Amino acid sequence: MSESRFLPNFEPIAPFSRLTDSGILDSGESPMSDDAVIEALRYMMLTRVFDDKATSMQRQGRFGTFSSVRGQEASVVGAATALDPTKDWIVPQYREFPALIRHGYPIENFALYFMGNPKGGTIPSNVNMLPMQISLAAQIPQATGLAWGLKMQGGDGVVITFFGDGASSEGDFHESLNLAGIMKAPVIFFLQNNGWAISTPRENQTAARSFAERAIGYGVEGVMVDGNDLLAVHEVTTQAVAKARAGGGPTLIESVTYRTGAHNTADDPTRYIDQQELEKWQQKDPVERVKNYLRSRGIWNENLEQELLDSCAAQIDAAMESARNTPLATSDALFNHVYAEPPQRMLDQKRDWAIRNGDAQ
Amino acid sequence: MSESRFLPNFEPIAPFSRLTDSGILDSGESPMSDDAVIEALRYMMLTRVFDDKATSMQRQGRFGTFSSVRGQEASVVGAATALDPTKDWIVPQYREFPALIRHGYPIENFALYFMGNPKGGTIPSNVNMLPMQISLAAQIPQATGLAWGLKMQGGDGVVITFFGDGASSEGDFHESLNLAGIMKAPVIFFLQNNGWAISTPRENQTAARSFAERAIGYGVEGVMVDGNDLLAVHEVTTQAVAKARAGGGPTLIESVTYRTGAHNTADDPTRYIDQQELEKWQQKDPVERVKNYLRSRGIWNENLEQELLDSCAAQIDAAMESARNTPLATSDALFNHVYAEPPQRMLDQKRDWAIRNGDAQ
Amino acid sequence: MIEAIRECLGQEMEADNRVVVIGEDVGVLGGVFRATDGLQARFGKDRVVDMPLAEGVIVGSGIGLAMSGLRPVIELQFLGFGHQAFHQIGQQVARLRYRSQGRHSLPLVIRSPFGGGVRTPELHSDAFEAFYTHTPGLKVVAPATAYDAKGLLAAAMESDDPVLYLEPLKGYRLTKDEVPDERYTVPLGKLRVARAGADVTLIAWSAAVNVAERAAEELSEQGISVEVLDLRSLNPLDIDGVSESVAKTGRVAILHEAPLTGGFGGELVATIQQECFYSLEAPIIRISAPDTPYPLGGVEDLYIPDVDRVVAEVAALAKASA
Amino acid sequence: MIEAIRECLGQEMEADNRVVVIGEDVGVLGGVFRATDGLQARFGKDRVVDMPLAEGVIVGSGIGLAMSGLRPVIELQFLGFGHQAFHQIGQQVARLRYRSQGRHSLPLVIRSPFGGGVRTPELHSDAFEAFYTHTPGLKVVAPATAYDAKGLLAAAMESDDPVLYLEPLKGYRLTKDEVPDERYTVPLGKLRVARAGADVTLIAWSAAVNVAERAAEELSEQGISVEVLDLRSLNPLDIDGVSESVAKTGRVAILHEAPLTGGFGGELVATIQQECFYSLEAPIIRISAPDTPYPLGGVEDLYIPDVDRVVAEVAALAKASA
Ligand SMILES: Cc1ncc(C[n+]2csc(CCOP(=O)(O)OP(=O)(O)O)c2C)c(N)n1
Ligand SMILES: Cc1ncc(C[n+]2csc(CCOP(=O)(O)OP(=O)(O)O)c2C)c(N)n1
Ligand SMILES: [Mg+2]
Ligand SMILES: [Mg+2]
Repeated sequence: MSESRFLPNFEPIAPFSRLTDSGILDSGESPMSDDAVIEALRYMMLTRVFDDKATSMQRQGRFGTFSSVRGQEASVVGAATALDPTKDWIVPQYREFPALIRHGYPIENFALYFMGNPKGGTIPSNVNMLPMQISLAAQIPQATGLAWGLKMQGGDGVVITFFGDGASSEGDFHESLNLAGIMKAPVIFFLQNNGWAISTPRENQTAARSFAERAIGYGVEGVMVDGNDLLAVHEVTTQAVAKARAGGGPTLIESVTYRTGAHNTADDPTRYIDQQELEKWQQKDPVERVKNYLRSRGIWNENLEQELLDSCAAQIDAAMESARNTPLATSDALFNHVYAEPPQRMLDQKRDWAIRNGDAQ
Repeated sequence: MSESRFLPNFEPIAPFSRLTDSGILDSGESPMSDDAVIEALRYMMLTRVFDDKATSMQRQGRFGTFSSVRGQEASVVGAATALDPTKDWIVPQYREFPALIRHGYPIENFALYFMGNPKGGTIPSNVNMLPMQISLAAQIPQATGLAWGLKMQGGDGVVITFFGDGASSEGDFHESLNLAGIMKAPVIFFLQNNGWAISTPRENQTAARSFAERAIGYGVEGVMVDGNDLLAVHEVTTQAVAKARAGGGPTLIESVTYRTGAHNTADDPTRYIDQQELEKWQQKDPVERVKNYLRSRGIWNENLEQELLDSCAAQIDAAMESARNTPLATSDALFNHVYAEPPQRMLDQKRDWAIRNGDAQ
Repeated sequence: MIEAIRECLGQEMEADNRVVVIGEDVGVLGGVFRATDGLQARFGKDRVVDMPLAEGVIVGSGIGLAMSGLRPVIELQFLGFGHQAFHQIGQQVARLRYRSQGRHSLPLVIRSPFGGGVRTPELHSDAFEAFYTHTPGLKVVAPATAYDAKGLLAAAMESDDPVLYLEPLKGYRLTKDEVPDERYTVPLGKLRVARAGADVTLIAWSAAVNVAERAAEELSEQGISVEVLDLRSLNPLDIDGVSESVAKTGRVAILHEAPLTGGFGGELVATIQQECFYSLEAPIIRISAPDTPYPLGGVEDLYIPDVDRVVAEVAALAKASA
Repeated sequence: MIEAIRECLGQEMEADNRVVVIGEDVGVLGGVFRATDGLQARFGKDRVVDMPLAEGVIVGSGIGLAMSGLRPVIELQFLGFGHQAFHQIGQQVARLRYRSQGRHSLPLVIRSPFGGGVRTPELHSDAFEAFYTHTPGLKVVAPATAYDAKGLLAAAMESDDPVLYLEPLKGYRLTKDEVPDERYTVPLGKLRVARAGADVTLIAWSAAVNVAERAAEELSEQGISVEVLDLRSLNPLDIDGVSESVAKTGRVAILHEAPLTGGFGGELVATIQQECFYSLEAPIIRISAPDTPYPLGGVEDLYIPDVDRVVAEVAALAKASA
């Protein structure tokens, strides 16, 4: 009687890490140069400055509902810095501010989008990204097709798509990983397991031991990484990018991190969050960890920190100012860009709307 | 530098089997009594008789487009005979004729359904099944909810849902296995991997080594079984049913079999099928294998075979005859059973339709 | 209005332990709008269930729960995410009774907020009701008042047919009419005359009813008497109630938030001109969003018809010569 | 007609190597109706791709293919399975251009057979066009003749907007009009006067056009002159073309296979009574399926409007007094 039908009872995998909680590198070589780490840290700090600014503006009614990156900065930046913006593509969810900015999306547009101005959606023609995605997981099939198409045309561009632990429960996740496995599409499925989907904890999202293990079911490589460890995330993603570029196909990366802020500015996490768990994760703050690493390398000091902070603040203030000074959209913003060749009925409506609202036609 | 991020490179699992291709039982004990095997074989033979009859009627224009079970009889019957029709439920796809019949769905209704008569859809009130499903995989969430609901109400009923290798690529598969894992729902996901989804071979359906391995990603138990081995399918399903009944949660069973006929009566498999592969599988005919097993037990002979064949033919003929004699539906068949409390507009239409078609109101 | 919905859910769950509530964030959080606040504490984790994030299986498993003998109430966090479950709603929920020839009734309610005006993120605000009114087998209700919200939800939960119950996002906190404490039902398929009038019939549902009422108030100052009909239920549709009003006024305006083309307004026009052709003194007008996607929040006030626009268009209609 | 579609695909793929065809069974088998027969042999497995069985990712990855610079043509095996991809079609395909503020055009065609009359299994025959006409950003065409099938498909593939291209299941083999060998386009948004007439305007699209023409023929024997309009394109809609005919006849019947409530007929009635109110001599009638799910094949002939029914209803309309 054969027992081969049973799946092996293997040990759960553990997240790959390079830095200890206090920022000490293991015995291996660093996957990032010091300059690269400082550049990445600046993106992480920039994100904090932006998040704080946007949150306070939102409280004053000057910004829309908005999801901060707090707690996940190493995860997003570690992944983004593995990409080549001139040929790689980002297909985002909505919680990846620094990845988009590094890829070339203007901070001002990001701000305008959340201020509710359609102009914010504008993606400059040299920036390789799809719009932020609100319909959870709907971006994953698109990323897969994009990667497959790039490969089909002989390019060596790679696509990364971001999504959450919550989004991974949608059918789109499954259909996409399956297709990517078949086509060996150069796509990286970057799953940010931040412990929550609004109020739903990871344990209620799936009975799987890890999300990375799902890769097996698609003939795809799966990896689990400590998402609060910039170096580890960067290393793992860099390897996945290199593999994809070389024709080795897709990778599912589970980045284990934690959302230490609210889901968004409309959310009240005190209703559901476990305070002890939160504090545990606050101890693992990804920004502090990188600073500690740089300290251990002897290249971090208060001056440098202040300098970076000031420059981040100046950059954010300028972008926010410019967004605030952007005129409110007029009625043509409802109609422009809906079609390449618009139906007459819509053009008639555009004219009526302009007349009614006293807008220039 | 930790390497724990990598998933173990375990050997692919192999289908569990009990009988050799020529029907010899391995050294263990048989999971089915001889009587049970004969009863199961009769369902398998009944299916062949029905399939042949329906196919020839279809050619004469007296039957609609219809998918035969040919090649998969052991798979379907081995699973079905593990169920208790008084409390377990079947949530079918469309290729499980003997499972539905054993569960109590009248052959006549099955025939009427494929003759296009709405009466065929009627499920007798004591038969625990949902309608056959045409929208692939859409039944899987329903089976999951049904099982979860039975458990929630303290019952010990178990649900089995059938679906194909093709259907398993749909998002509904993923969402359902994930939910079932979380809720520990007493549901058996019976995936018939028959090598094809119409013309699409299993290799183009997924890069996964096996479908059973997908179970890992949901914290669900996965099993692979030789779908042409009645005893093995029955044994594995019986175990899964017992586990589910005892509160042990869901199982994904991949039954590895082969569709030795056309996809349906409208299909021409010669356009795509590999003749050698087909012949290889024809050698493994599940019906012959059971007969050989019974021969090896010394309880099969031509008389018994003829007796069973005759009784199957009589049963099918009677059901077909009765279906043929069922009056064609009149226009009220469009309107009945759409709502428990129909909107007036639809009732007005019903009246208009009856008048126009000269039907009794 | 949100309190009326919550109260109704609580009363129905109290009265019938077959009622279960499932959806994203409906448990501990009590729903992103707090419609289910406190229910999990009261009725337990089995009856108020936080589901994984997958609308298809939320609806599809709801069908299964109903088959097992329960009476599920499903919350779709926003109607825009009904698209992810469209195959389950449109082809499974709506047809199970017919497909099983009456064996399986489907007592299932899908609750979902919809409509704009509160600056939600993209895809959260679309008024997608027309997709569901073109889906035989499914009933669709859309209350505008807190009173009706409670009574229609009770009726929907009592029904053995599946009901899509649409809640006006904008009305959740704004709408604050009197709601009796005790349990009561408002029948599916009967409209409400929100305001009586003689010159023009103005038809609306959900959040648009409030816009219609305010417009009617302004129009009355211009000497135009507007009868505002709150449909309440889109399927079944109260055709008699509409015809009665149109017979009186002879002029009709339909107001909805969804884009013009293919909106439910077209169905109403077609039905009214069929039933009341000889009463009509002017073309029926539709006041709606344009044929464009729902925009970002900063321009949504230009997209959704507002009081000014309704006043202007209805005033013109009142003056149009026969 | 199926040959015209196949020929068009071949010619376009020949002319532009960015065109790729993806779908279930489109490769080796050449599609369940053979629309893509021979294309994989001619253009290779990279350009004619058998996809895994998952409509959501078929459409969703099509968006991605277009972003990579290709021009995908997606086959949905039957329009009923567009429900599985509804979130991708309705919210992603239709809105990408708008959401990216023009950065990403989406030259993508979704081809799909729809409609009944050939006794397919359940859920294969529904005429679901109305869902897609209520989806701004998406164009919808539905040819009735082989000539138009070829020309409209070429135009759809040339367009930088996403187009849902609906093929009449019933017309695949039955429709056999003359088709030129060379490449040509038929513009999106222009109707075709299938038959000129003076008394009644009868509007149809796709397979219903043939029913309309046969009814018109019979009606002419009764002395009623019917103008049959084949819309060809539902969005953009040729409102001028419709108005022109209605101005002449004053009486309008709309014929469609879908259920009455919420069908595209309602939109047409609303538009026509707005544009042509003072020309109308009788209520516009809609001839459609009832408000019930598409039934099993044995009774589909009772469900879909047939020539007899159209003749009877149009004759009554022609006689209705003003
Ligand atoms: C298809 C869909 N369903 C529901 C929602 C509502 N919603 C917005 S964010 C969210 C939780 C997302 O969780 P996750 O994917 O883990 O991302 P995170 O917010 O944690 O980054 C939900 C349910 C949505 N936007 N899209
Ligand atoms: C959602 C959906 N998509 C497409 C189809 C068309 N279709 C019918 S059967 C079939 C293949 C099914 O393959 P599989 O699930 O392996 O079952 P099998 O026929 O092999 O038993 C397809 C594509 C369908 N019925 N439903
Ligand atoms: Mg999350
Ligand atoms: Mg199969």
